Amino acid sequence: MASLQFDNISKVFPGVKALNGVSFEARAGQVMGLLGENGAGKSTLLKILGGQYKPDGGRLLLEGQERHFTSAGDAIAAGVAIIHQELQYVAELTVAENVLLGRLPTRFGLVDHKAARRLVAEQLAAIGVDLDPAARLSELSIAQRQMVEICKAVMQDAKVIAFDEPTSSLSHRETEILFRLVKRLRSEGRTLIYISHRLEELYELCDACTIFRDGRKIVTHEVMAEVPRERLIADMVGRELQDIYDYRSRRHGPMRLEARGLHSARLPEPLSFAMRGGEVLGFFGLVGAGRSELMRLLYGADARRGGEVLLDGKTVSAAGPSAAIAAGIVLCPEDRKEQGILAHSSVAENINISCRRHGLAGGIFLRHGREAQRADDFIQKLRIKTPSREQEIRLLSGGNQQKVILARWLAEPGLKVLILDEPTRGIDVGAKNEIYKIIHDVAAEGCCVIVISSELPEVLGISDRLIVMRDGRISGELSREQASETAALALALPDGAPAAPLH
Amino acid sequence: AEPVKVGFLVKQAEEPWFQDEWRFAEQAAKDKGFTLVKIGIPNGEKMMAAIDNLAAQKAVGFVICAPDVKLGVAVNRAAKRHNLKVMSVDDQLVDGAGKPIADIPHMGISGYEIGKQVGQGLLAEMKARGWKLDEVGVLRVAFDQLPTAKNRTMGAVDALKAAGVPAANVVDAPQAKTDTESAFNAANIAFTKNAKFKRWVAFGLNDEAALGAVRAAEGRGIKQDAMLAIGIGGSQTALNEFTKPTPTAFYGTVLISPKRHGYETAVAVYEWATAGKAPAPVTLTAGTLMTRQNQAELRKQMGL
Amino acid sequence: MNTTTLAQRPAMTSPARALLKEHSMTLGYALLFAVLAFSVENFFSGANIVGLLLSVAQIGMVACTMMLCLASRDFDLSVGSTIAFAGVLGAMVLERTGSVGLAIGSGLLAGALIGAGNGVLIAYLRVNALIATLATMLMVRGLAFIASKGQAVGIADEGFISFGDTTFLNLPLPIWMTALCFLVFGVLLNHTVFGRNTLAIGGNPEAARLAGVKVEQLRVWIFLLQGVVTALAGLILSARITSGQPNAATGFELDVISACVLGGVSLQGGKARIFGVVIGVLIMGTVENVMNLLNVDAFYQYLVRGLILLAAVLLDQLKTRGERRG
Amino acid sequence: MNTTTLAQRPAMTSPARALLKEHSMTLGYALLFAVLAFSVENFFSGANIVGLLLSVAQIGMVACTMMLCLASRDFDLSVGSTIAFAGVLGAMVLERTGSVGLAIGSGLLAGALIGAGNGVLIAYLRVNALIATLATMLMVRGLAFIASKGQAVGIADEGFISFGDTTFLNLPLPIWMTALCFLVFGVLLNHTVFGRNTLAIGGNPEAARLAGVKVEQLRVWIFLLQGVVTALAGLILSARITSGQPNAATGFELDVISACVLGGVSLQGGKARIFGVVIGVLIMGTVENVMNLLNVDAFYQYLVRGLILLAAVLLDQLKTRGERRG
Ligand SMILES: Nc1ncnc2c1ncn2[C@@H]1O[C@H](COP(=O)(O)OP(=O)(O)OP(=O)(O)O)[C@@H](O)[C@H]1O
Ligand SMILES: Nc1ncnc2c1ncn2[C@@H]1O[C@H](COP(=O)(O)OP(=O)(O)OP(=O)(O)O)[C@@H](O)[C@H]1O
Ligand SMILES: O[C@@H]1[C@@H](O)[C@@H](O)CO[C@H]1O
Ligand SMILES: [Mg+2]
Ligand SMILES: [Mg+2]
Repeated sequence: MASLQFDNISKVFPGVKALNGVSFEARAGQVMGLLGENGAGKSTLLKILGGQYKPDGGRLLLEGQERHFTSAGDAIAAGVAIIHQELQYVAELTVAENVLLGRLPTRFGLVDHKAARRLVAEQLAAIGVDLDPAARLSELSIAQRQMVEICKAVMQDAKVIAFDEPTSSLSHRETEILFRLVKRLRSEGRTLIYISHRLEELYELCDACTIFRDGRKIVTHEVMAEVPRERLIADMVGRELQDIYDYRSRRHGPMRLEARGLHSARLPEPLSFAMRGGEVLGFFGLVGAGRSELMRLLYGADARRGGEVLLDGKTVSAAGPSAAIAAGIVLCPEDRKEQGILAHSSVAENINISCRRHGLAGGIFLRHGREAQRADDFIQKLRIKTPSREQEIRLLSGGNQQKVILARWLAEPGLKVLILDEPTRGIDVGAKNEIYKIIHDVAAEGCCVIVISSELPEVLGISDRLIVMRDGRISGELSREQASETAALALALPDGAPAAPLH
Repeated sequence: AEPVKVGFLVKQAEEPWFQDEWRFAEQAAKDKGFTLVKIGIPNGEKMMAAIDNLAAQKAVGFVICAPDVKLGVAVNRAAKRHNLKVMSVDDQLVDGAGKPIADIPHMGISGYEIGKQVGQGLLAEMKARGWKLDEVGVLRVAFDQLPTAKNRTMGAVDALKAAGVPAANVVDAPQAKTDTESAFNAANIAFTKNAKFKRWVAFGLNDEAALGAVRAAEGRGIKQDAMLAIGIGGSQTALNEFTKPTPTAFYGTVLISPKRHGYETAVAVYEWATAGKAPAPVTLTAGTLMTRQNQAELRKQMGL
Repeated sequence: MNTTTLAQRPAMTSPARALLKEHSMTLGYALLFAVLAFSVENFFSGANIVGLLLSVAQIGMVACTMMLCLASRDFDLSVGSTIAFAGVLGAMVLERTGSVGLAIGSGLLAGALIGAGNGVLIAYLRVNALIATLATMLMVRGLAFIASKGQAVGIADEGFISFGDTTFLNLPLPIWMTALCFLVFGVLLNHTVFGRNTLAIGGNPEAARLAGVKVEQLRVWIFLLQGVVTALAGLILSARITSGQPNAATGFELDVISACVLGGVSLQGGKARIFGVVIGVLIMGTVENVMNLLNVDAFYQYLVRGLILLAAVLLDQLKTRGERRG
Repeated sequence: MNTTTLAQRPAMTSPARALLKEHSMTLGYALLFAVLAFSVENFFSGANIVGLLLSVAQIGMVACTMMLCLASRDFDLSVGSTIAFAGVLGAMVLERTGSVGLAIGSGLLAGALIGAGNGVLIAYLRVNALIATLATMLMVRGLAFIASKGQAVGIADEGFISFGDTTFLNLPLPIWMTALCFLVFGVLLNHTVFGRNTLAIGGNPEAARLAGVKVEQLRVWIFLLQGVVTALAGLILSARITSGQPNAATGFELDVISACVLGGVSLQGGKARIFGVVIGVLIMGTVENVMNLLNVDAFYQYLVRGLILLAAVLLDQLKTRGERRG
């Protein structure tokens, strides 16, 4: 019997039919993959499973029994654990407290901190993560926070565990840990749901998969391994996609951007690199390798200890992002929620926030018509799924939020350097393909494009040149010809670690 | 015909004194057959709004105790603009230079004079107890942010000094707010600083201030035989002290008559507006020292 | 792939409904006004409406900038003190020099300095806004007392006083000034980069910074503006009451903030509507006005004011019900 | 395979440094205290210290629950009114019935109701906390005036009065009560599920909800507790001043909130340390005490208080410098 069954589930938000009569089932001891483009309704389904939303129609059955959750607490009590796409942690509490939130052990009515730490330490060790249970979440990197979230779900000892894009902020090492964990949970006979936009992952982990498009279930493939990749993509995107990286070789212009000896408290040594106009430069490394740090220094987002940035031979002021933007350098940050979106502002506002300064009426007043037009253009061009340009951005699916941020920078008229920090995190294949096209288009206009990515095939696929970082240092540089997974990993992994491709 | 409306604006509607004034003004309205409009005006802005409001209600005039006496010019201008008769009560309005405004009739007290009465009351009782003036600490619970508070307490200080209390014996205890707890805390510190005095007299801008000093003294073992405090106002706070089974250091309070102030001013404005009978330019009422002994009788006399 | 036609819209988000929702507060106020006009004697008379508007002139002016301040996720408790100080200073300069221009200039300058001080403390030195402005509130009040020796400073200059009671088209100058403030700050909020960036830094300061907003600078400007407008309100008040009062406008900050919040400005930042603020300010003034017209007892006024505040936000709340999940 | 070491921590969070940083405020206060003890006459005397502690007894008690309230990202302006109302009610019940138990019981019950009312408005009806508690502040103050007809209600019962001035080991009862409150709420915050969940809902309400924390219920409890403790403070105050005064404790709310914020409680929720609050409360009391000991002019006291507030947070700020990016 199916341990988890969705029967004709529907969910409507103002202006959006997020789920439209979705039915499928998952068995115990099975990993069911969910795929679908951004905004297809995957997360919404999980939120219904987790008791966060009430469906507008349809039934949810656990082990054949119909369930009506009115709160997240109900779902937890029924043995359902969800790892949400947007991490849900309390920054000021410790790892142990976050993991056991809502279920802290007590002794004589008082919290037994020791027992809590012990329990969590055991679980972390069992998963294979080295983290101090007494550390506050605010002190951890995003990847570490993600691991805490995973640990939290696992510790609920649930029968059904659902992962919503858990690897989007993990790199190889944690991804490996996660995979081992998922496989172990499957062997323990739990029912697992796994959402990801990375097809390799789905092939490695999932037994079956269900594909969504526009809030409808398109198909369930009972045996994942038998489905060809092209078929998955076609089901998902609704069209054929050949080479998703869409690489086109270009003639590179003269030297354009030069970073000389950029230095900060968090970097062990000053860093330099240079690139030509029209070049796409990839940055690869493990989590914490210092790629984001370097780009933030270049952008003026963090205080520099030393060094300078030259663009077309002229020094760029280090006064802050506004100065960088004025010079034509823009950065798409890695942490969308904290650094990217203006959550309660509209899609249009999020797109226009920076570029609007160019087209002011009388140098003072906004041109609302023009701004609206620009927003609509980008919504169409990037296929941003939103009921209107006036929708609050926080109500968009994760991937669509990312596209809006991208639109913000593509709208910059004087764009010279485009820095993208994990630009395809959480983005569907179709949209990835579109973003790659944009990257190449931007480069073709003579701009410099820097792409930080922890997805090795991606950086390899789109870059003209690759810089690899390790522990805050530039450990090597590979031309497109030299660049291979093995070569890149050899430079990225600590000395002595096996440099074998992961998948 | 529409009933005649007379306004009665007071600076501190929550204060019992003004509640009493309003009560007696109501009485006058009933007796004479006009309508009384009562509005609290805690600051200059609200005062202007209230005068506008009275005009909108077609009142014929108003009695006012302004939040600051220097608001006189503003009151006068607003009244003239709206063609309203105005009379001040309690605190006399002055112009920018500090001169009383002649064309606003006034009935009330002088804060400074009331303060002097406090001082004289203290002197009399000290004499009766045979205290040596130069051995007694004088505690002035101060709230100098409020001009009338300063006038009152300085009146008391001046009376004491004139009778021979050394200026060095006067100890200021600035309170942060005008409630009892603030007075308590301020007095407490003053006692700490001046442990050399074994006997104390205390006063402040109102009964609450004096009470705070008394409670603080008790907390440090300075009891009724070594402490004398006189408040101002004759409020329930004072009466509560008088009805305690044993006398406390709260010796008395200078009572002023809310009855006369409330009743007579309301009638005066009414008659001025309806019969053209202008009130006397200035009527000053005196305060009376009320103590445990004479309180019942005095209150009866005043119709409280 | 094609752009998706998003499922037909449910009835409740039709444009008409949205408009209704957007302006429910305005409609609510209009209704209240109509009811009062019919039921409360003297309410709907020219003199009373002018009085009502005058009574909220100061709050209205300062609410304009407080709106920006709250929208940027800040907070300003020092406005009451600034009103007092600007009034006292203006009156003193006028007394010494006899020059209206100098008096106004020095008052505005003082306001600008106080505001900029707040801004620097909060934006650059990263002091908590509550504490920073509480500190300035105390210090500025202290300065007002010290400068005036605790006494009101009288104003005799007719030119200065006329500032407070000259009328134009039957409305006194302060009302025009307030209307002008609403207009200017409405345009500033909705039609300039300054306003949009203010909302942005309130919504997510880090994201705004990375999007090129000069967050620190902007915050200083917001406080500076607030200081200037507040000082202007203080000067107008001193003209109206023909004296600079060192203890004027105590508790004023709470009134202004309440008016803003009533008007839908979020204390969490990022949300503000000038129209809402106008309504918030009017509600505050109307309640007070009507209670005085109806001769409501002073003690019961507290009760009524509390109830009305609650009723207003509860009504406003009803319409957003269902949007969020419980 | 082996366990992975996820990014090493930067050096600046070594345990010793962390401890120092954690207690920098305490150390700062200890230093200040020592300096004052040597330099200010009468400061370091038993009588003065008792006086100082007494002067912050009420603030201290209420700061305990305000800490919880702020930690859960709420706000309570109604505490001052509740103090007054509980005192008035207690005194009135005592006057009518002569029963100390009934007086205290009714005061506490009233506090609980007011608190629960706030909680329900905020948690269930989703009224903005500022407006909701501002409304209760007004209404409760109104009730205090109405019940007492604006007059102080005398207390003659020696048993009740002794509540305020009995001493135990040379310290008056109110000080012991405050200490007890700090103890109880310290334990509550750090060592109970209630306390941890409070921080969680302040730090990230959504995360707390998803973890199964009953957010609404918890918020109501926090306000209810606040009401009860505040009422207790009001009853103690009325015993100390032997009367229930309807206009007691105006502006009290701001003092309490300031003490908490000084003590490092974040207005954005999620952060609270009981130790910090103790220090915050002591700083407030000490500054006032010393200024009066030094005979600082009333007008200059405003200035000094503002400066000290600023100095305290700026000092505290220095240590967190560099922790944040940018
Ligand atoms: N609370 C909400 N209010 C309004 N619309 C919403 C809300 N939550 C989701 N939506 C909309 O519902 C649709 C489905 O969103 P959902 O988050 O489930 O997509 P997804 O498949 O998880 O996409 P992604 O891969 O980008 O995470 C989207 O169009 C989204 O904008
Ligand atoms: N907020 C922070 N506080 C302290 N240390 C930090 C912080 N952010 C990053 N670091 C540290 O700085 C170093 C560089 O991190 P950075 O984010 O630049 O790495 P990255 O290569 O971009 O990896 P990621 O995939 O995590 O973004 C790491 O050691 C990291 O732990
Ligand atoms: O404010 C006082 C009031 O308390 C009463 O004493 C009469 O005079 C007023 O000035
Ligand atoms: Mg999703
Ligand atoms: Mg990074």
